[in-house]
Amino acid sequence: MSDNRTVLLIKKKFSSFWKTFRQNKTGLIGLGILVLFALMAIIGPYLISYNAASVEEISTILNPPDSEHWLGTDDLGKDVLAGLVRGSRISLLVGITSTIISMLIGAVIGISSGYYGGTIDAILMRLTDVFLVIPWLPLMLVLTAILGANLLNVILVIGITSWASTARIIRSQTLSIKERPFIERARAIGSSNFHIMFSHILPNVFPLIFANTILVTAIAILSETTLSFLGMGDPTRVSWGMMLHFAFEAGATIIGAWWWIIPPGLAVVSVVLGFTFVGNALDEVLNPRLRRRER
Amino acid sequence: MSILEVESLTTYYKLRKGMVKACENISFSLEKGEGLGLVGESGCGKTTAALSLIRLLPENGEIMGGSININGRDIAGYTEEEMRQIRMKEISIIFQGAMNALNPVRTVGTQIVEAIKVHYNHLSDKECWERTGDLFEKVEIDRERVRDYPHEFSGGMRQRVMIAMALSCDPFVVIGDEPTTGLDVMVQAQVLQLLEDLRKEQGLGLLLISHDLACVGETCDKIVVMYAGHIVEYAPTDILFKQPLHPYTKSLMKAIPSIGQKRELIPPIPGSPPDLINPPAGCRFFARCPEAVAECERKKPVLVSVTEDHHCACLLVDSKVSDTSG
Amino acid sequence: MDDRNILEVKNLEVHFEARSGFLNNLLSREVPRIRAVDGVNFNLKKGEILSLAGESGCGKTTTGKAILRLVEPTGGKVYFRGQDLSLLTQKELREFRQQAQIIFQDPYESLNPRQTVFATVAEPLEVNRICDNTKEKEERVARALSDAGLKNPRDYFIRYPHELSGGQRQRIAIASALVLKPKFIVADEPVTMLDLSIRSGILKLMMELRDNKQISYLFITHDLSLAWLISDRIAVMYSGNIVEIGGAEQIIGSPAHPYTKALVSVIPNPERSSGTDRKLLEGEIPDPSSPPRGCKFHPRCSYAQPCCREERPLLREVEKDRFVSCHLV
Amino acid sequence: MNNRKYLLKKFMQAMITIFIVLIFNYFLFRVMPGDPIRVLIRNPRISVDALAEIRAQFGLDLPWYTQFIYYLKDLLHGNLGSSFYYREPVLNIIMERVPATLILVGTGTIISIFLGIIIGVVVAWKRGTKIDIIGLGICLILYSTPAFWFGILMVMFFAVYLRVFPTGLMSLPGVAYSSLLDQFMTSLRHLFLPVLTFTLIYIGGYAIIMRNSVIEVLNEDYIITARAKGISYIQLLKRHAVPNALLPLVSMVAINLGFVIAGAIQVETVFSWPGLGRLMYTALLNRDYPLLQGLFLFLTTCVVGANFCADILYSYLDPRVKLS
Repeated sequence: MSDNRTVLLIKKKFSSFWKTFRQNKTGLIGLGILVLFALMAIIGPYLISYNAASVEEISTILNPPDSEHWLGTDDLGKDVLAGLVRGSRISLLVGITSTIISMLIGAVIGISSGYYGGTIDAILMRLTDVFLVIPWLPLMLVLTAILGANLLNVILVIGITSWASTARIIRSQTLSIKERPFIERARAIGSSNFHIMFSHILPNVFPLIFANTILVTAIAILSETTLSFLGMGDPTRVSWGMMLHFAFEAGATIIGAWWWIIPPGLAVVSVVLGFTFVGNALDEVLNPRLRRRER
Repeated sequence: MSILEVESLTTYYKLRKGMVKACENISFSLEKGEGLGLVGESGCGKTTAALSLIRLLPENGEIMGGSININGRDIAGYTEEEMRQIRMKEISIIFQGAMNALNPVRTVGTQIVEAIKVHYNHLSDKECWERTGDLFEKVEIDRERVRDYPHEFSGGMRQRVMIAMALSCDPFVVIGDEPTTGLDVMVQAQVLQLLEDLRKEQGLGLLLISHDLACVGETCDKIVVMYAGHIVEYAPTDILFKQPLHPYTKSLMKAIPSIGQKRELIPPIPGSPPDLINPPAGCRFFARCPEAVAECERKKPVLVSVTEDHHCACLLVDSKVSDTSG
Repeated sequence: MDDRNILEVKNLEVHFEARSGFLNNLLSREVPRIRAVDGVNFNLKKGEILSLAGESGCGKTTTGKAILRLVEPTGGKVYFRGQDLSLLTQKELREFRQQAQIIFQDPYESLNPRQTVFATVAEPLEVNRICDNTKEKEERVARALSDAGLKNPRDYFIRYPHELSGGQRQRIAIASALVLKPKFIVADEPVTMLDLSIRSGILKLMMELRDNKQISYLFITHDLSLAWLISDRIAVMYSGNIVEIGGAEQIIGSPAHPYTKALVSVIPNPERSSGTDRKLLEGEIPDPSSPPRGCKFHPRCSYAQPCCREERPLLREVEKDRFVSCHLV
Repeated sequence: MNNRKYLLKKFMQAMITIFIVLIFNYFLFRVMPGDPIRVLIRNPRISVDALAEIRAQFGLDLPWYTQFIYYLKDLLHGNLGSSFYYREPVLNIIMERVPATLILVGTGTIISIFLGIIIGVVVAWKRGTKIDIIGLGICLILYSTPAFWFGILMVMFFAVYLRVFPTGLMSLPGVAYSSLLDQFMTSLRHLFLPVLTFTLIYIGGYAIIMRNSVIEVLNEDYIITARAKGISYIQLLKRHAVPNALLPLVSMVAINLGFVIAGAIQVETVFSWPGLGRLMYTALLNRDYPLLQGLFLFLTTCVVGANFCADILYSYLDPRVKLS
């Protein structure tokens, strides 16, 4: 009976969510883009080979697109399309994992700061302010330079530098939820602080966290790209940013090797746009605040 | 001639699900210096009616038909530009919940001066501020306080500011959209008293929108009772209270605790108001009506005069009327 | 302690320190104290409904919450069935909370929008670890819902608050209080947000619960006519104090305190021709962080005497079970 | 709370932030993997004695708190240490590069905020129409574009393909100018592409914030009150919607300074613009830690200072803040 009820509930929740989300055109476009890139990251690498040209095949270096190499080749004779496909794995991996780290920190700090208030709030918010005002790219660059540029460090660095705005948003949401009578009711029936935070505050900030996660993923992917472009990426795991770094360093700009520059950048823009679309749509569906007033 | 005459006003809201028939066939009239109460529960269309009069409906709201005569001119077909000319000058509105009804980052004085300037552009800045100060005295606020910000006033005081603003360009008709909701009883009584005094002093036509029948009964000369987008009864206050005809009005009356009489809880009206996207074909009160007969489900009642100024929309009353007259 | 009383409140005080941060404390020394509740005394008999009436900011809600220790009192004592509530251990406090519940004003806000009806009503049982058996829990939730006047309670289990009407929501809130089988309920303006036509249903329900389950109520309201309608006794509060307390009919029929007189006179009464015999008070309620000396009501009182400006009046019994705090009565 | 107290509070908060950054900055550069001296010397065959001597010379043999106090003392005297790579005091190097960055970031930010506001208001005004959809779409695309990549595209199109603008640098090295006007025109030509890139990248963000802010304000009750006064739509925007919508933008601009610096680093790198951003990039490549540390501290102080200014501005614009 109670399991049955849970299934019913999930079905009911999802169908009502999907009904509203479906009406959001940009959200659907974003979702489409993301599904496409996800497929590319998951099965793409099995379809296209990615090898440097051997010394004899010098003619395959820096070729513009042709029937064999749809997106041309780079200065080592590697297929740009293949690089793009492999890069999607790294870029998405870094974007998503670092966002998870960032959201965990942001949610814990935001909720506890908002819920407990007082000194805890003061200290946590000072810390948040510090992270908010420290210029974000220099901090990431310096941290990666010191810790060493490898994939794990890049993920960690993006994760621990990007939680501040999330914490702020979640804190203010927590503050407003805390003042609502159902929290007082929960206290009146004898709930513990932990219970209140877990079963009343969290479910109510969750939609915000969720929508924000998607939006932060977009920023995390942009961060990774920028970091890599500036030479602070993992040189052994070539992401889209790293491709652009190599291209820039090899003078692709001056040579006019547009096929090497445009595809990775376009991929970044599309994925970031996809996440932003979906994030905004979720924000509108789950947190109806910007929706126009009807009646 | 009435200063405000509304004739079969109909306003709908467009929603994805369909048209919300928020307000249909609303007709009433208001004389100079008269107070008219528009009463009903939440969602009955009373605010929609008010916003239609001054044409400040939300974007999805549309006046579908009817006429609105102010001083003999029908403004229902006015363009936005024409409406601008008469808002505040001929018809003005006092909103509920005055905190957000005033711009928080400008002094209350500037906000009133702004209104005066639109309609009296021959006045100098100094004269405008003078006038604002006078208005403040009229609503019993210290005239020095024109330079204060909204958050520096208490709820009752802000409502007085709103009244001062509504009177700033000497309109004929003032609409009060729940002007005392959310205020304390004592402050509410003060504000209502003020409105009543101003109405009588200046010969304003006051349209008071409220959910509180008792309040309206105390301050208005005539009352319109609305239910689910329709007028169910329309009569002078004393007649309405002495002899309510519509079953809905009767149950509303009974729900007011009448002090001095026997303490007893009357049974609640069962059910809830109908969905206004697909309203019932017959009487909209049918499902909750204690006196309903089978015919009520199919036949839509129309507002008919029972006596000269007592109107009611109920088949039962209708048949009684036709019985006696026939 | 009189054992006919379920609750005795003696000199209850709640003073808040005006909220300020660490830096503010560093920058300014004086911390303003807001005297929300400033010495409140009353008893509540078993099965009685006592209304606490007054304007917003008079401290009526804070009094209700301080009794349940949802707000910590800064002074005075509250005895519940003879037990001093300020001495309760955490465990005893939990037990107390099962016997004493609260219903809030706004049924749109007092239910967690993301909890189903079942989760809301079952929560008190889970939090207090009252029954672990799923079947029994469902049984109790269903019973509480039907006690709250909802037919076919199981149909409500997986519905969310936004799918229900205002009256239904308030019944859910009542059910979630009833599920613990309380003996005392603080009802904080339970019908204020509801339409007139629904109100009497909720009020009737509360009366029935009093009769069938011997629940005592502290009914907090700003509406004196409502207080008159449903309560046995009424206490009128002004600026943190009770100014008058007595039987409902007497308070409304022959108010003694000038403030009560004024409040009674402004109860809307459509039978009365407009404006006559209304005693409108000038000004507004005093700032609770710096109340006037002497009687707190004296600046607005038309009968004020020199002594009213100096000495704060105490609540005195003027006739049987009728207490007034005014020098002139 | 009165105005002075409010400002004092904000000032204290800014000071605390800077202090935390200082501590952070100090320790950050001391947890570097490996011995900082070895990194510094870059000579694996240096003798133990020589190492100890250098250690003493840099005060690294002292306890950490003494070192920290020395560090603070040096800071107060404007001594940020000296760069490994340039062999010059860090502060001098930074100060030399400030004007170039100021010109780029200053013009870019002012233009992008100005245009962003205008676009945001227009798009919000026409919300729901084609103008809104197209405008918002372009803004979102610009917002999603990495600044450096956009810069590269600009270079490839305007400088390499069309050859109408130089590929980079602030001026041509070793060229004598015939006149002051000539020099000015050359500088302008060099400035054009970087500023254009910078502006376009940030317009999107500002326009989106402004649009959302205006739409939110347009839904407020006081907008209906204003309409009930009979003022025209233009007046409504001018007097109520836009001024109130600008409030959140003030704090956003300050917070966004971090992003602006990020943009400066990328654009300067792509265009070889001799400013702080490019300096940071080269310092990174050379692992020039004292310079990095100095730059980091300098940039952070700038952002904290800007935020403080925004707080002051805000307190004048919104009378409510002093109350809370």
